[in-house]
Amino acid sequence: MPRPRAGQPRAVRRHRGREGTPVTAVAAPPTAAVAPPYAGLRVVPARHPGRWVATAGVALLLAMVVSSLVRNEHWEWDVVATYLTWPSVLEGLWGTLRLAATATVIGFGLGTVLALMRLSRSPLLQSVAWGYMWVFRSVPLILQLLLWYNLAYLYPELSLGIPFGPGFVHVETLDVVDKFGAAVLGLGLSQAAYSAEIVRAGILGVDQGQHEAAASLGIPRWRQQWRVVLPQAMRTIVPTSVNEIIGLVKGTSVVYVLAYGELFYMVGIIYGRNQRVVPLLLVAGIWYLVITTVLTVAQYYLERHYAKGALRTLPPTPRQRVLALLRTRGHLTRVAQGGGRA
Amino acid sequence: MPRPRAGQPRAVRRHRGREGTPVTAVAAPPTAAVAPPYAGLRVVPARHPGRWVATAGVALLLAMVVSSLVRNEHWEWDVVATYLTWPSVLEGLWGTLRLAATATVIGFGLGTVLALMRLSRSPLLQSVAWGYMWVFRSVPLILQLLLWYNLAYLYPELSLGIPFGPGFVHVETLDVVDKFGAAVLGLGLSQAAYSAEIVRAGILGVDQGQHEAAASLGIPRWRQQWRVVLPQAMRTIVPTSVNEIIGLVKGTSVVYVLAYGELFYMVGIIYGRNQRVVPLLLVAGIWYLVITTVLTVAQYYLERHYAKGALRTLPPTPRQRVLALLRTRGHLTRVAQGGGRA
Amino acid sequence: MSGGHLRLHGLRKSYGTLEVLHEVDLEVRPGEVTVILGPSGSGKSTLLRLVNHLEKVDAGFVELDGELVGYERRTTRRGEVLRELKEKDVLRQRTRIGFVFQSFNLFPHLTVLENVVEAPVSAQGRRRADVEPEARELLTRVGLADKADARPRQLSGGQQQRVAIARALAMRPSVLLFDEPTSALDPELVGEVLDVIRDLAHGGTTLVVVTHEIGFAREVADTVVFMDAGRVVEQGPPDQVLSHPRHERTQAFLAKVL
Amino acid sequence: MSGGHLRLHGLRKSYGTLEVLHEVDLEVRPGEVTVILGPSGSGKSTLLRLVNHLEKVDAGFVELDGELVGYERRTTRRGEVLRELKEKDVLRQRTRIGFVFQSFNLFPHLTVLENVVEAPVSAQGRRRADVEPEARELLTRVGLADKADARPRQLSGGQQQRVAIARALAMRPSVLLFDEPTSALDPELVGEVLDVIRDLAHGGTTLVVVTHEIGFAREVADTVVFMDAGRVVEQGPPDQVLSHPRHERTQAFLAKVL
Amino acid sequence: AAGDSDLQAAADAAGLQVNTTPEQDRIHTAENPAAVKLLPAEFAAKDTFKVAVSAGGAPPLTFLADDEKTPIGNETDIAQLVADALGKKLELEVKAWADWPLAVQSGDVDAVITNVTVTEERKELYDFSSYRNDQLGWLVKAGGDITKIDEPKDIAGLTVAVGSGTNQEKILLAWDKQNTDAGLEPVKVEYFENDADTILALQSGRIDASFGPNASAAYKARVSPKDFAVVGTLNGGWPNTAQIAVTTLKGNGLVDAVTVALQGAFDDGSYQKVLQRWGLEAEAIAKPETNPPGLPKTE
Ligand SMILES: Nc1ncnc2c1ncn2[C@@H]1O[C@H](COP(=O)(O)OP(=O)(O)OP(=O)(O)O)[C@@H](O)[C@H]1O
Ligand SMILES: Nc1ncnc2c1ncn2[C@@H]1O[C@H](COP(=O)(O)OP(=O)(O)OP(=O)(O)O)[C@@H](O)[C@H]1O
Ligand SMILES: [Mg+2]
Ligand SMILES: [Mg+2]
Repeated sequence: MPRPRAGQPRAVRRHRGREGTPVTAVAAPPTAAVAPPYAGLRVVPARHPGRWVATAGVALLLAMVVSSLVRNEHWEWDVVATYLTWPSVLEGLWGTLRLAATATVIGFGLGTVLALMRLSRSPLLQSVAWGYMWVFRSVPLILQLLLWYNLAYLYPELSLGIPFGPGFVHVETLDVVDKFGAAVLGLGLSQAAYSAEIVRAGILGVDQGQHEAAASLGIPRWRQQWRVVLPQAMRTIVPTSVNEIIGLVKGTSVVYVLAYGELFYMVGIIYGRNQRVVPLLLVAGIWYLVITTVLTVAQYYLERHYAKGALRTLPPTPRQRVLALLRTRGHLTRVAQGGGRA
Repeated sequence: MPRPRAGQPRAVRRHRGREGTPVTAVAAPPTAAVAPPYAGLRVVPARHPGRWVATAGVALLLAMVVSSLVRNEHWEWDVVATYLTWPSVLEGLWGTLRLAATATVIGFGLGTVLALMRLSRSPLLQSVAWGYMWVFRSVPLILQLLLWYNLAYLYPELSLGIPFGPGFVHVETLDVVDKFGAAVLGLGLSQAAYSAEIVRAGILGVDQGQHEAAASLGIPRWRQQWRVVLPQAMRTIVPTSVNEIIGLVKGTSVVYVLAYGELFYMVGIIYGRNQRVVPLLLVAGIWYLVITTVLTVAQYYLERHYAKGALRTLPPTPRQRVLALLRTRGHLTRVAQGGGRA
Repeated sequence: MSGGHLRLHGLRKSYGTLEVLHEVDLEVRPGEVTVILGPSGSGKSTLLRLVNHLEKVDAGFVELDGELVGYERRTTRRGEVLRELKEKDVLRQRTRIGFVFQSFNLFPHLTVLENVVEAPVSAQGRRRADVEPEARELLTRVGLADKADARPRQLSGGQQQRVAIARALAMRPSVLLFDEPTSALDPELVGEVLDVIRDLAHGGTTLVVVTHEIGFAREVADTVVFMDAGRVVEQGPPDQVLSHPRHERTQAFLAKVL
Repeated sequence: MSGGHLRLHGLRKSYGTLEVLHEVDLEVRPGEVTVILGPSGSGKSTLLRLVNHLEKVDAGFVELDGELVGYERRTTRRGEVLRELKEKDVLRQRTRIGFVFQSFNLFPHLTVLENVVEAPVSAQGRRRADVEPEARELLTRVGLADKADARPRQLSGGQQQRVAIARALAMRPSVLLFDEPTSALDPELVGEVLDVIRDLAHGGTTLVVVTHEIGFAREVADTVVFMDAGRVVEQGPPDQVLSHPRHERTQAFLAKVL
Repeated sequence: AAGDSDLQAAADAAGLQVNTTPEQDRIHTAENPAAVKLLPAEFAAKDTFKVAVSAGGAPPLTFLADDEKTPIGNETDIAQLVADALGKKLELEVKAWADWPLAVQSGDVDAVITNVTVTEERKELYDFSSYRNDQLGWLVKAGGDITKIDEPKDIAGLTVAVGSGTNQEKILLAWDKQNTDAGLEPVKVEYFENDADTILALQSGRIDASFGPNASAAYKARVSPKDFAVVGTLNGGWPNTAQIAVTTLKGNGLVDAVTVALQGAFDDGSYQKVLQRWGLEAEAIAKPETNPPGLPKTE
């Protein structure tokens, strides 16, 4: 961005960039020869009267919602306040986070592997991945969780040995999978099936020319995926993954069937006791809102990171926008200048 | 594809195409001048001994799983068989399908609009869409369902009129939202928030040059999205959407809080009565498997449709592969031929 | 489709700290052919993108037939101002300016014919039935009649470039901006495509062509503009600029031509 | 990096019902420069893609230094056969064949330097510390030293093309396939890039160049191949093919050159 | 209804008269003018009496008949008696357990009759008319090591499932506290939402015992004697007595009418017949009460 040089008084004007960013620029003084008739006019942004009306409407609606939230006593905000930081709620929150984080890691780790398997040349790997996705996207999570947790019901004893032959090592099934283990297994394994599709979709979106270029350079296959394809696919993988992670955070609530102490379960126990259903669900909602917010912010920066290269010029960050706005607020005169010859 | 001309006996040989498709081709008889030393050799596909071992391993594992499924009496396959087509199970299935289909339509309809709003130039539309996604991705579905269904608890009467002023039309809330209505609203509205991210991710994946080309031709903005951007985005939108739809089909089970008769609820009622938990969950699982299968097949053809243009050459369909295999099975001699001059 | 009158006033454009264009002034009269020459990276493509308002200028203005591109003059209570146009109006202005990208940017999911037909139908509101025969005719002129139903990725480089040209022509714009329209063409086709372009010029369309074909410049151009490092170094009739360049930089550039 | 010996035997390729290449035979001796000329759509790019095994042939073989590309001869119990190579081995073969795409296909998310460094490091297993100075040196030779940290989309067309060339050169392949390596370059740069290519030729690398620059063909080529409609119509030393073409089609093509 | 013939047969074998068909042929009582007179105007005007029952319940208290629609069980039969006495048509509404509080508070239903125990905490929101003792039972796997659970020390070190927020939970925790105070091994408490999940956990050995309403425990033990056994019972109010009651919205005036209505059914013997029908004679109380003492508040 050109800056005014000292000693050369130049008019400063502002253009709004594509994304609404003010750009300060300096124009040379117009020479008599070509000075156009509109040199010297102020540049003002486009008018959108409809937008103002709509904004007012939205603001009004928002005010109504907020007022009804605050004024309607059925929300019982005092109860919400009491339970928001209730020890067992916090404990449940921790349970949720721990579960969601572990399941995310397992899900996306295994999911990426499955996606690459489905896109591989080997019919075997393809079919295994396909079969996995087919089964794990179909089986209700609750069935899976119950099965993992109650494996002992079906198979009281696990044995390692020759298939269909004698077993060598025998383990009591009950000792293998505990509550957290069953929950993580169930969530992680089914998440992997969904994540695999997300990763695969991202890879499909990458231009064929990129695969060809990588192949023509003789880059080994895993490295092609890792270094060339996946980073470009991330642009579409990130938003949908955050979707999935948010879904997973909330999805942990199905582990109530295992009586695992996550947020929703805790809240359920409390309202089961005191019948304050709505305020306690609000407590859960508020915590989910906090988690979603954190994830959304992370998503914003991740998306930005992976947009490098896909966009000619990156849009400014919110921080940059605010700074730019503050900077230009000082200049009251923004005058249009057709330039002369340099 | 060149075909043997009558009267000119030519050797037929087979190459495996990229995707493992046999391609039959005819080579001209080699002229003495350049006949390479390997002309006349049979072409055989690459050997992958590791693959055979792995395939055998997978097959064995599969056999073990199947055998354990069949032999372990705890699965109670007879009970499964009885309830698979039990009238109320079928009714529940229909409830699930109806709910999932309606919620999908609402979800993706609204979601696409939200995605376009977030990508629009208007800060208002952007913020509204962002706010919507933020809230609806955070609020637990069960809270939403309970609120919709029990709107009367919070607002015994709905009135249409001047905000903060007098109302004109008053409706008894209890009459407005029934069970199906509450379920569809809850599922559809929260699905919209997730779908919006999926659509947006798809659009992000489209090359910037495409947006520029459409803009430079002066194509109106909605038409740019509709005709140029979205069809290309579909390539990544389809797989993740099918993910979401499958999730939604299974997710309908949260409407148990409304005691709405969908598949999972019905199954729960039955095992609540007769205590056959595992076989009844299997019944649900089998139906979900059927739905997933149908969706997966639909996905395959949709993906193929949207791959047109993104790929230089489309891979053959499974049907084409089988046909090609049958066709070439007749030719026993596949001989390599370096060609001579034509 | 009579030619537009294009005037650029003091255009400046920077990317970060890199100033790509410094104060470019240029006038292209209706029906004239202006050829822009210059070394790689001198800002030729950027200049065309600014004319089309695909990129916002940092300073300066583009005027088409006396109308500002991207702004309008308005008298408000506080005196005369320049108001930025809404996107809708900018899009309307662009239908009068055709643009052939250096990288083609064809729509890969549409067939060749659909690529050509899309803009006239959706941006200019013409009837598909009217546009289609015209589009086929254009494709025939660039030698692609048999590829009407192929998709861009199934075409060779030269074929893609010709589709891009046909797509821009189908809009019947009053100003056409070509960014290296013959880079992927063989000499035979260069001749044919230049014929099409020449026809356009005679039809009165105003042309701005960025090219490295000195021969073309010599033959077709009314004005040759030589750019270097974001500045217009020299401009004038081809005879003068190409045969008797006054500026050192131009001389050096032309000396290297094979 | 001594030159590879490339032989093509009876290559055929069809897309659906469209036969793009009919029986192409060609021999390129080590260290020679072969220029392929031909009208747009005649199959030049397809031919290069087949050599690189990016596309499978329908019939025929490509031989590099006596080794089949994509196949190996094996003696089995049932006699000698040609076995298709595993992908891994094909990738290994490709590291000896450099390819510059007509559409560049740079990696947009990597910087210019990373684009150049990637393959030597990951495909040839060379150390990054060794490759980087070499890559910078190459970038300097194509005039892009100051763009090492830019990303491809921030470059002009000509700059992108030069990065693509540098990327292929960094592999030190024994055969280099260029698909219109100078299409986006101005005459000045064409000269410079051709110098680089000429240096390569003198260094012994075998070159196959698809181009529309007749001047370049005349100056640098050992053999000129003229293709039309999927066939090699004429081939020989430049003098013969360019100045005294025997085939009618060649004569017509060359007559149109500006 | 063929699919449930197993259940029917097992119940028959156990000597229980269980009818799981939608045609319930419920026990009726006559209209009670005294009760009708007590009805607040708002309710007097209506023809129906709308009662919520829980869908996730277990036999024999509330569950759904073979058509998976008609709610049946002891609680629905009690609801029938109350409706009859009030001279209204009974309308049953199946609700999820989590949903019933909102259903009462929003006025969607007039009453909830689904094994709701009177607690002091609930009394802040609802009125109660009691009709049954809260009898609790200890269900274990048949043929196991545990043969009796009568006092706190019997459960030391066991893993026990209990419904969250129930008064069973409170008792269990109190017993556990006694144990730990006495230096015994603590109990491992598992909360399950769903009766069926508990069953599975019991069968797979995840838990040693399930502590819940004796009615369903006894029913299970009688239906599948080779799987389950009840090894002890106690009153749900331990150390006091707790009662199960018809739940109505606090202060809407319905409670007195309901109590009088129940009294009528107690007097004419229809109440006892209902309990007999589901094998719950042991849980009968002497007379219904309005807002009897509830389980004390915790915390
Ligand atoms: N988005 C961007 N960010 C940073 N630099 C950019 C960007 N776009 C273009 N540039 C730089 O601006 C300069 C001019 O680019 P431009 O594309 O206008 O060149 P050109 O004259 O068209 O060159 P060519 O003949 O090679 O196409 C180049 O140095 C390029 O690297
Ligand atoms: N995937 C494909 N499907 C169908 N046709 C194809 C495909 N790829 C290429 N073709 C056709 O094959 C022919 C040869 O293409 P090729 O790219 O080899 O031409 P070329 O000689 O490189 O031309 P140019 O000089 O224009 O780059 C063209 O007619 C093209 O339309
Ligand atoms: Mg350019
Ligand atoms: Mg080509």
